[in-house]
This record gives sequence, structure tokens and C-alpha cells, in this order.
Amino acid sequence: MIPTHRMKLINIVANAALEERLSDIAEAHAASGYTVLDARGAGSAGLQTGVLEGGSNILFMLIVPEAKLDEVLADIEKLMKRGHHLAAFITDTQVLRREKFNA
Amino acid sequence: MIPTHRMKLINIVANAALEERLSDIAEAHAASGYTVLDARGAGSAGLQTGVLEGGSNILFMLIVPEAKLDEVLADIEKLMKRGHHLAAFITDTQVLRREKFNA
Amino acid sequence: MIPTHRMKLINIVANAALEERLSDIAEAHAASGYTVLDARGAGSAGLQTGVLEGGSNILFMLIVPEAKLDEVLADIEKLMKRGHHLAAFITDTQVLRREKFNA
Amino acid sequence: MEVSNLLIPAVLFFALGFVAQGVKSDLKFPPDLAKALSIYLLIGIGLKGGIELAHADLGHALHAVAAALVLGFGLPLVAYAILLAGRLDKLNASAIAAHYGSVSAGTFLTAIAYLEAQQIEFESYPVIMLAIMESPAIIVGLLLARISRRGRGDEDARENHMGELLRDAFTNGSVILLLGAMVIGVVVEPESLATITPFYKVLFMGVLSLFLLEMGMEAGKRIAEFGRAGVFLISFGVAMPLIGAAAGIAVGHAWLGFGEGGVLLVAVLGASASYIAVPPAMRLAVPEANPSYYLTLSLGVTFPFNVLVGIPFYHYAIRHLLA
Amino acid sequence: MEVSNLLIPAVLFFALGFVAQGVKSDLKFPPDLAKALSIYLLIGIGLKGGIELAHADLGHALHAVAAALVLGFGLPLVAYAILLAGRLDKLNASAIAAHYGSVSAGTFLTAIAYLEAQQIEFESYPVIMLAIMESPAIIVGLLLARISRRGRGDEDARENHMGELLRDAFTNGSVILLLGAMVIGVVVEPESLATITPFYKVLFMGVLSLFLLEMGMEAGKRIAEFGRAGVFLISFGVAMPLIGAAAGIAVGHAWLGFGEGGVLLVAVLGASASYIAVPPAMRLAVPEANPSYYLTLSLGVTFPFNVLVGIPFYHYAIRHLLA
Amino acid sequence: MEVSNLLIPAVLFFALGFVAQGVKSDLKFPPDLAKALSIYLLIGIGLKGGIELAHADLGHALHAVAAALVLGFGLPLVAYAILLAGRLDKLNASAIAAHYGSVSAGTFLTAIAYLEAQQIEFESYPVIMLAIMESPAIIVGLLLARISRRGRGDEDARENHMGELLRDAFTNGSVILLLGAMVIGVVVEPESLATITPFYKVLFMGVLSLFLLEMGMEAGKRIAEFGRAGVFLISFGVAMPLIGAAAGIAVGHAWLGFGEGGVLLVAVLGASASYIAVPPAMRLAVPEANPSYYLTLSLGVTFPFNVLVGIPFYHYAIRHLLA
Ligand SMILES: Nc1ncnc2c1ncn2[C@@H]1O[C@H](COP(=O)(O)O)[C@@H](O)[C@H]1O
Ligand SMILES: Nc1ncnc2c1ncn2[C@@H]1O[C@H](COP(=O)(O)O)[C@@H](O)[C@H]1O
Ligand SMILES: Nc1ncnc2c1ncn2[C@@H]1O[C@H](COP(=O)(O)O)[C@@H](O)[C@H]1O
Ligand code: NA
Ligand code: NA
Ligand code: NA
Repeated sequence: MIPTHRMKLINIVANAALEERLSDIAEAHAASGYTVLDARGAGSAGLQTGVLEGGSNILFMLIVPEAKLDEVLADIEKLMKRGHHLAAFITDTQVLRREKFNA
Repeated sequence: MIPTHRMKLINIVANAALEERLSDIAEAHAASGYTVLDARGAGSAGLQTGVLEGGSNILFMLIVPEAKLDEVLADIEKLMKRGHHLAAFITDTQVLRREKFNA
Repeated sequence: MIPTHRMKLINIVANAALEERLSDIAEAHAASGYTVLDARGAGSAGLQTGVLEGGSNILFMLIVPEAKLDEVLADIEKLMKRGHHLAAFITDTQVLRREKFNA
Repeated sequence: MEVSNLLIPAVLFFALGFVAQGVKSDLKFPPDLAKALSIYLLIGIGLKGGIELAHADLGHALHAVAAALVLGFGLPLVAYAILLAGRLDKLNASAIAAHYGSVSAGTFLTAIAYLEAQQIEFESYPVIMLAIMESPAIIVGLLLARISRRGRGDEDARENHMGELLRDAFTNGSVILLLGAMVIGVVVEPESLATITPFYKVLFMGVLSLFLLEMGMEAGKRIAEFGRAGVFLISFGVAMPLIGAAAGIAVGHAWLGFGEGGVLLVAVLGASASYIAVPPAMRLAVPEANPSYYLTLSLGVTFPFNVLVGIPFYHYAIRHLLA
Repeated sequence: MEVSNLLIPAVLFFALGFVAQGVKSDLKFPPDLAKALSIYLLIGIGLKGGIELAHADLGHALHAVAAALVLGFGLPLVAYAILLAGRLDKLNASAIAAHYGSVSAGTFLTAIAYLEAQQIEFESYPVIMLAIMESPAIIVGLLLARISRRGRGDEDARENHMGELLRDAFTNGSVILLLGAMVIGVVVEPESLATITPFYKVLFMGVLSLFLLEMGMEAGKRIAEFGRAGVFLISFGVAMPLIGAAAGIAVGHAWLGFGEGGVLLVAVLGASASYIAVPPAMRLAVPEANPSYYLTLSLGVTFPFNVLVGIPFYHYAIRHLLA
Repeated sequence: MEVSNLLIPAVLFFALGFVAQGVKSDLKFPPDLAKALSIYLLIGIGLKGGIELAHADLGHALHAVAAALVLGFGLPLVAYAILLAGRLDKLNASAIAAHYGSVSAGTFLTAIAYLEAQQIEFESYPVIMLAIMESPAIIVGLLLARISRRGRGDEDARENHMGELLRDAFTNGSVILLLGAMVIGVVVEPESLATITPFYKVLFMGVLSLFLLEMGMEAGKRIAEFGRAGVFLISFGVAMPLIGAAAGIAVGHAWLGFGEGGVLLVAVLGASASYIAVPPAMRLAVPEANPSYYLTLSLGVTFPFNVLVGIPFYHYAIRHLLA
């Protein structure tokens, strides 16, 4: 049986302009990496058609060991406190090769 | 510790032509918003290379409070009953800021 | 109440060149289908801006019945053993219409 | 007819894409490129049609429109009958039929490139017919599906509301681009149009070649789905264009009295099947049908057949007919 | 002024997109297409400006730059005052104000197409002013927001560090493209530039028409958000361009002494609101503001108003002023 | 050699992208744009090569092909030896070596723009060599990696099956586009080709400038990865092009007897490293290697070096050699 390891997948949907801020957060907490997908949608900030940069979303995915979850969420909370419009949701996940995600 | 709140993430992979129907469902149930990503793939409807509109998928993501899950799934079931080819799967998730997802 | 069925969602983030290998694995295990999204990111293989094919990621999503999980993971492990740079993580998910995912 | 007639960029780029797929090349096109190119091509044809419509004979134009409606409404019925005869279920038959009543702009433009390479004149009306023929086929498909569903009692207000049904057929993206650009081509003064022709006209054949390269790859990918479609449907994909071409030749020659070039274009309107405008329309209108069938037939069978074999063959037949 | 003046491709393609959205067409553009087209257009304007700057009179150029700075710093303050008078919160007012100090390249280019269609001459300096006017507006928006935040004590080092604040304003993507291309247009020898002009100049108006088609659709999508914005903001979106146009006409006529064409272009610089460069800048600089407000106003109200009504109206007013 | 020689659009747009990244501009390109542009450019070069091949001297052409094979098979071996001498592990060495045996079309085209700006004639054969040189380097990389793996006992059928290994090298996307377009350029009659040249030829240098703008940004992003690569690899990225250029000059001058222009192009074939065709090939063929190394070297070090410094320097050296 292939061993898998419990970790946390942090998902953030926000405007594309926030990509650099989010990857900085990933680095600040020494995450093994991050994944970004282009997205569109709608929410409190209105319609995001993905056509203009000011109306384009990204889905930012960050896998971290549970120990790191809270410190990362604290930084995301800071962004939201500052007023940034974003949706953040965390999912339990099982990764292959724990060491890849430096835990 | 940053408080998170249990909600349901509904994922739907369907042809791009269904995007409007799906966002209508999100609105009909007063979801706080929705997220759409372009996708390709394969399934019972055959190969979806994403090159032609008739063969392009989207991944439609909708986060709802557990209380709303069933009514939304009922509408998706309707689409499938009508014959639409789509894959729907629901994941537990923990959101930041419960109020953002109007619950 | 709409019935849902427990399955496993296998997520793989890898270079776009691996797409064919991954869809072959899905076929080999008679999965009902697969979903692919274009992505970028960063990891042990360095920065993947998504601009050049050599630096473009995909997010490959594969839903399988729990019974099939291990055999699929074994094939992914093989890819990693061979040296391929990829991140693989599995999430519990509830699907609509069990039969669609041939279980 | 010399081989050199077939060695035109449009055909060769399509073949290149088809071969690239055949040899399992890792050649990849950004998925959105084809969508952007087809938007450009539809606008380009629309403008061309509008400019010509501006100084066209109204009488002839109306005849062309009427002929387009006859083909657009008639061919799907023929296709439907054949498919039912082949024991295909009614809903899949309805969806496939709609594709064959509509047209493939890529095939049509390849035929134009084929004619221009041989300096063969052709009438401008077929361009107008192209714009007309998208909608009727969609409507027929919708109606056939409605009838097929009768008594199944799982009617759905939204899908079957007649008003929305017609709206969808006329507000189809391709229709909007073709007709919209056609109107612009009619109303804008020549010197003002001249500012955009370098983009839409001078580049046109080059952009088409790039589009056909990608379509060749798409067609190639569909071959893997032939098994799923089965022998009957695959042969339908070759037989139906022949029937459509015959109908087109009859209409273009006997009714519209076009010359060699014009008749070939009408033949191609009849012979080709839509793979851009109709599939998304059928996704919504006939969700029960399996997209793998109609995409494989229109894109994987009929399209390559027309581009590589059909066009020169129809041309050959027309030559003999007119001689 | 005959109607035919408005029947130019730029305006008609915008209208087509707007209508397509209105009739709920399923017409879709690949999201990245507009981004690619706007990159092309900004480089194209920049090159044009640079080539003209190369043999421009330095004195006049400096005056134009000064005038651009006055408009860029002044108009946002006017907008801000009006918005506060309308009881809008300070942070949303700051973000919206920045959009109106900046410019819309799409509107500006439509005005150029409008002038060229009527063979009306125009000075080249407004192109330089366009490149200048992005940054000041962003800076004013940042400063206004900073002041509004005073004493709220939730200051944040990163967002508010003056250095980075200025850097963001000057390294804005659109600014880099406009100024960078302008420099290239100045330093490259004519015969060497000639190798790229077929791409950046000959195709320009055609590419613009395609861009405006997509922008028409985007503008149409925004109408659904009018309710959210409310009557006051929507009317601001119509009133502010009139104020901006008046300021532009005053500056272009009284200060810069431009002719009919040049004055119209300055009027459009004043009247138009940015929907490409400024929104992402405000996302970072004034995150508390609601993007739905400023996108709906600049893209859904002011842009269509200027393209369909404003340009001919400003032109009409200028004609009377000069007569 | 005056500075103005370097002030050509190709170089300046690349520099602009590089600078934009340097000043941390928020300028973003749609990821798929570069992919679309490189497809266009490869087809454009291929057609150019084919048209010239059509009336080329077969004897010379064969010599050029032979020379391309020698460089393509030889240079990776040199690179591999140097990398092992620098204590790099064999698998990373194999993957990197393959990149330097192959070529960068972007660099090659910049050299052509550089020559055209100075009205320097050049032979057409190097274009053919460009198309030839992709595959051999990939094959050498594959073979070197195979040898390195010996006895590690984790052989894998699929990766190492000789047939598929060769297939991948010859069906590489870039190879298919270059050779396919070349064949089309050979077989299509001139008047028929004329229908697509406005697109593939007239726009070429303009499209190239846009592509180089984005590549400049990509190169700039790689600088952040220099630390990871380390001093030895970074210096290899500067030293290897010098060796490759020397080999290219020797081959172009002594063997092929080209003039100043032709020799410079062969020098650039030797000096440049692939960042489009080879990286995906190595991803599959040498998965153990770290892509961050070979992408950073070819795109972040060697590419900017060749475009900004190498080309004029090689030209300078060739001038002295021929004098
Ligand atoms: N309930 C939801 N389900 C899925 N995505 C959402 C939801 N609410 C917001 N989003 C996404 O998050 C983005 C930012 O949300 P907001 O801050 O509400 O504007 C939106 O543009 C959507 O793409
Ligand atoms: N087992 C699966 N895993 C992941 N995605 C799937 C799976 N089955 C279907 N899909 C996705 O759902 C889309 C619609 O599925 P279908 O209705 O089977 O055609 C397909 O095109 C795939 O992208
Ligand atoms: N901690 C992480 N969270 C999210 N995505 C990751 C993470 N680590 C790696 N990835 C993704 O997986 C890809 C391959 O990872 P690697 O094998 O480390 O290069 C990267 O390019 C990222 O897109
Ligand atoms: Na037809
Ligand atoms: Na303004
Ligand atoms: Na080389």
C-alpha cells in the first residue's frame, strides 16, 4: 500500500493582482511551492469575467503541513483585514511523499 | 488561532455552454458567489480537448453552507436528469470568515 | 435528500509534458474520465511561469472509487521514482451518481 | 485536374496538423488560439459578404437566401431519416442531423482558396448563404429533439420554451459575428472600411492556414473515438457529404444558375457539417445526445473527407455536369 | 454632422459587442484575447507617439506634458469632491477618482478613428499626453486613500510605503508599454522601424475593431451591476466625462492652442476613464474599495457613453467654440 | 561598429521586457500568447527556408545539412564533458548538454534582424540548418542519460525504448512545424504561396518583436533562480556560447565558405541554446534532471547574453577573421 500523509490544502480565490503577495506568503513560510490557476467568477467584489486584469481571478493553491496552517492563515487574515476581496477555504488532503512538502 | 467554518465545496465539470445555467443556480440559491476555471478532459461525452467550444469543459466551484447543499444538488440533479453530461463532486472545506459565504 | 457516494479525488500537479502519461494511467485503470487544467507555480523543479512549454504545469484531476486508489497511486509512484517532478495529493469527495464513475 | 491544384496552403496545413497527430507529435496549440482565429475568420467572411452584398442584385440575393433556407431546413431532415433507418436513437439522430444542415466555414474557405489558386471565378452569394445556413439547422435539430421527447414526460420548461429556443438559434455566437460583420460591411463607407481591410482581408488566407493546421490536429485526435461511434455512423460521415454536395450542386446549378465556382461553393455548403456553431447549441438543446458522436462525425470524418477528397471530387463532377 | 461620421468600424464593432450581450448571445471571447490585443494596442500607440516625438518641437512637447500632469492630478480631485458630496465613503471615492484622472486608450483610439474617417487633422502631442496621464491619477488615488485611512490605525507598512507607492505608479504595466515603446520609436532609425510597422501600424485599426468588439461585450455584462452601483454613481459616470471633456477642451484650446482635431483628443483624454491600467493598481492600493463600483462606472457607463455619444458631442461643441 | 547597430527593435523589445521585470513592473502577458507567437515564428522560418530551398544548390544544401549534424551531435558532447569536469551529476549534465546542441530560434532571428538592419547579405542555408539541429541534440541528450543510468537498475521500458526515443526526437513539436512548413514552402507554387505571405512574411519582424518582449520578461524572471544554479553553471551559460560560436564560425567559414552574414548565423546556431523545443523533451527523457537548471541557463543566461552581447561580439570577431 502506498503511504500518504495528512496535510492541509489552502485555496484562495482572489484578483490576479494579488498573485505576488500570495507567493510571497508561501515563501515567507518556506512552503515547498505553490500552484496558481487562472479563474473567473463573481462575489462581493462583483463580476470577474477574466477579460480585464482588474476583473480577473486566480485560484492560488498552497499545501502545508498542519503545523504551519495557522501562521499562513494569519497572513491571509491580514490581507482580508486590509480590505482585499478574497475567498479562502482549507481542505484536508493526503500527499504522496511527505518530504516533498518539507514536513 | 484563526477560526474557520465548515462548509461544502460543490465542484462541477461540464461543457462550457453550461456556465450560464450553473451561475443561475448559484444565484437562485443566493450563494455569495462562484468560481469558474477553464478545463479539458475526457468522459462519457468523449474527449474534450478545450479547442472547440463544443469540446471545452469548465470546472465550476461553489461553496455553500451545509444547510443549502441539498437544494443546490437537487438543481444539479435536474440538469443531469435532463441528459446533460457532467461530473459533480462535493468536498468538505473550512472557510475563513463565515459571513462572506452568507451563513 | 440527494444521495452522494464516497470516492477519492487524486490531484496531480506536473509539467504539461506529462499530460499524456497521466491520461494513459487513467485509461489503464478504466477510470470513467479525467480533468485537466492549465496551471503555473513553483516547486523543487523551480519556477513554472506557464509561458514556455518546458515551464508550464497542469493540474490533473482523477476521481476513482476507493478500491482503485492504491493501484493508481502505485503508477504515480512509478513516475516519481523515475525522477519526474510532480506534486500528488488525494482528497475525499462525495460524487453524484456513483455509476458515472464506474463503481 | 492536376495534383498541383491540391497543393495549396489551406489543404497542406490541414494535412500537416493531421499528420502531426498521426505520428503522435507533442505539438500543442494553446486551446484558445483556435477560438480566437475562428472569431477572426467569421468576421472576415462577414465583412466580405457585406461588402459584396452592398452592390449585389437584390433579386439574386433573395433567391440565394431562399436556397440557403431550403438546404438548411431540408438536409437535416434527410440526415435524420437516414440515421433513424440506421437504427440510431432519435435524440442522437436529431443532434447529428443539425450539424449536417449547418456548414463548416473552414471547409467553405478551403474551397475558396482552392478556386482562387486556379483563378476560377465564383459568385459572391454563397458567402451570404453561409451566414444564413447556421440557424435553420439548429432550429430543425431542436424541433426534431422536441418531437422525439414527446410523451417521455420529462419535459423541461426552460429547454423547450419556443421563444428561447428560437432566440438561441439566432443569437448563436457565429451567427452574430457573421451577420453583424455583414451589416458593418454594408453600412460603412469604402474609405472607412479600408482602414481595417489590411487586417481582415490581406491576412485572411494566412490566418486560415494557421487555423486549419490546428483543425487538422483536432480532426486527428478524433480518430481515437471512431470505435465508439461505430461503422454505421462513420460511413454516414462520408455518405452524407456526398448527398449534401449533390443537393448543393442541384440548387446552385439548376436553381441559382451559378457558374463552376459558385456551384462548387454551394456544393460545399451542402456537403460540410458544422463543428463550431452547432455543437455548443446541441449541448443545450439536445443534452441527451452524446457529443462524442456529433463531434467525431463532423470534425473527425466529414471535415477531413471534404478538405482532402470532397472538394476536388465535387469540382470534377461539376465540370462534367457543366460540360 | 452627418450620421455617416458615426458609422465607422471602431464604433460599430463596439456596438456589435454591446448588442450581442444585450440579446444574450452565447458569443464567447477567450479571456486572454483582450489582454493580448491591449498589449498590442499600447505598444502601437507608444511607437506612434515616439516616432512623432522624434521630430516634435520640444517646447510644445513640454507644454503638452505639463498640461497632461495638470489634468492627471486635477481631475481626480474634482471627481473626489463630487463623490464625497454624493455621500460616497472616502475610500471608494479615492479609487473611483483615480480612474477618471487616468485615460481609456480604447476611447482615445476611437476618437482618432473618428477624426481620420472625416480627414480631420490632429496634433501628435495628445499621444504623448496619453502616456503621461496614467501615473499621476494612480498617485492621487493612493494619496487620497492614505489620507482617508488616517487614524484608522490599521496602517500597513507594505501598502503605504511611499517609495513602493510611487514605484507601482510608474512601473504599471500600461505605463511601461507606452513609455517603453515611445522610447523605441524615438531611438530606432526609420528604416529599421520600417521592419515592424506593417505589424504595429498597418494592422492597427483592424486590431482595434476586434478589441472594441470584445470591450462592447464587457461593457454589456456590466449593465447587470448597475443596480449595485446605484443612481448617484451611474449619473456620476455620465456627468464626470462631461466635466473632464470641458477641462480638456479648455486646456487643449486655450493653453495648448491645438486645432479642432487636437482639442477633441485632449477632450477625450479628460473625459475618458481607465479600465485597464488603473483597476489592478487600485486593487492593491485601495483594497477596501469595491471593484464592482469602479469597473462598472469606467467600463459599463463612461466608456459606452464616450464612444457612442460623447465623441461626436464634444466634437460638435468644439466646432461651435472655434467658429 | 556603431551603437546604432544594436538599436534594432528585436534587441530593444527584449531589453524592454528584461527591464520591466527588473523594475518589478506588474506587466503581465497571457501565458498562451508566447506559445502562439512561437508557433507562428517557427512556421514563418520554415516557409522561408522552404522557399529558398526550392531554388537552392543541392550540393551546398547537403553540405549545410552535414555541418548542422556535426554541430548538433558534437556540441552536446563538448558541453557534457565540461559539465562533468565541473562535477555536475551525469543526468543534469546530459539534459543541459542537449539544450546547447540545439538552437534558439529567437536568437537566430535576432541575428537576422541585426544583419538586415545593416544591409549585410547572408546565405539561406543556415535556415535549413536551424530546422535540422533540433533533433540530434535531443538524441544525444537521451543517449547520454541512458548511459548515465546504466547499472542503476531502475531502467524503465517506456523511457528507454530506442524506437520511441527516436520518434520523440523527430516528432518534437518544433521539428514538425519547421520541417512541415519547409516542405510546404518547397511544394506550393509561388502564386499560391503569395496568398499567405502577407501573414507569415510581412508581419514577421513585428511579431518577433512582441515575442522577444515577452521572452525578455521570462529571462528576467529567471534571474531569481541564479542562486539555485550556482556560480559554475552560470559561468557555463556564458562560456558555452563562446565555444559554440567559435565552432560555428569555424564550420561556417572554413567548411561551408559562407560570407560575413552566413558565418554569423552559423555562429549563432552554435552559440544559442534551446528553451522551447528541448526543455519539454528533457522533461520526459531525463526526468531526473532539474528543469530549473536547464531553463535558467538557456533562457536566463545564454539567451540574454547572445542577444545583448554575443551577436555583435561574434560579428566583430568574424569581421576581423575575414579581414
Ligand atoms: N460562494 C462561493 N463559491 C465559490 N467561489 C466564491 C464564492 N464566493 C466568492 N467566490 C470567489 O472568490 C472571489 C472573491 O470573492 P469576493 O471577495 O466575495 O469578491 C469571487 O470573485 C469568486 O470567484
Ligand atoms: N473519473 C473522473 N475524474 C475526473 N474527471 C472526470 C471523471 N469523469 C468525468 N470527468 C470530467 O467530467 C467531464 C464530463 O464527464 P462526462 O459526463 O462523463 O462526459 C469530463 O469531460 C471530464 O472532464
Ligand atoms: N506546497 C505546495 N503547494 C501547492 N503546490 C505545490 C506545492 N509544492 C509543489 N507544488 C506544485 O507542484 C509542481 C511540481 O512540484 P515540484 O515537483 O516540487 O517541482 C510545482 O510546480 C507546483 O505547481
Ligand atoms: Na451542410
Ligand atoms: Na480622464
Ligand atoms: Na547551440
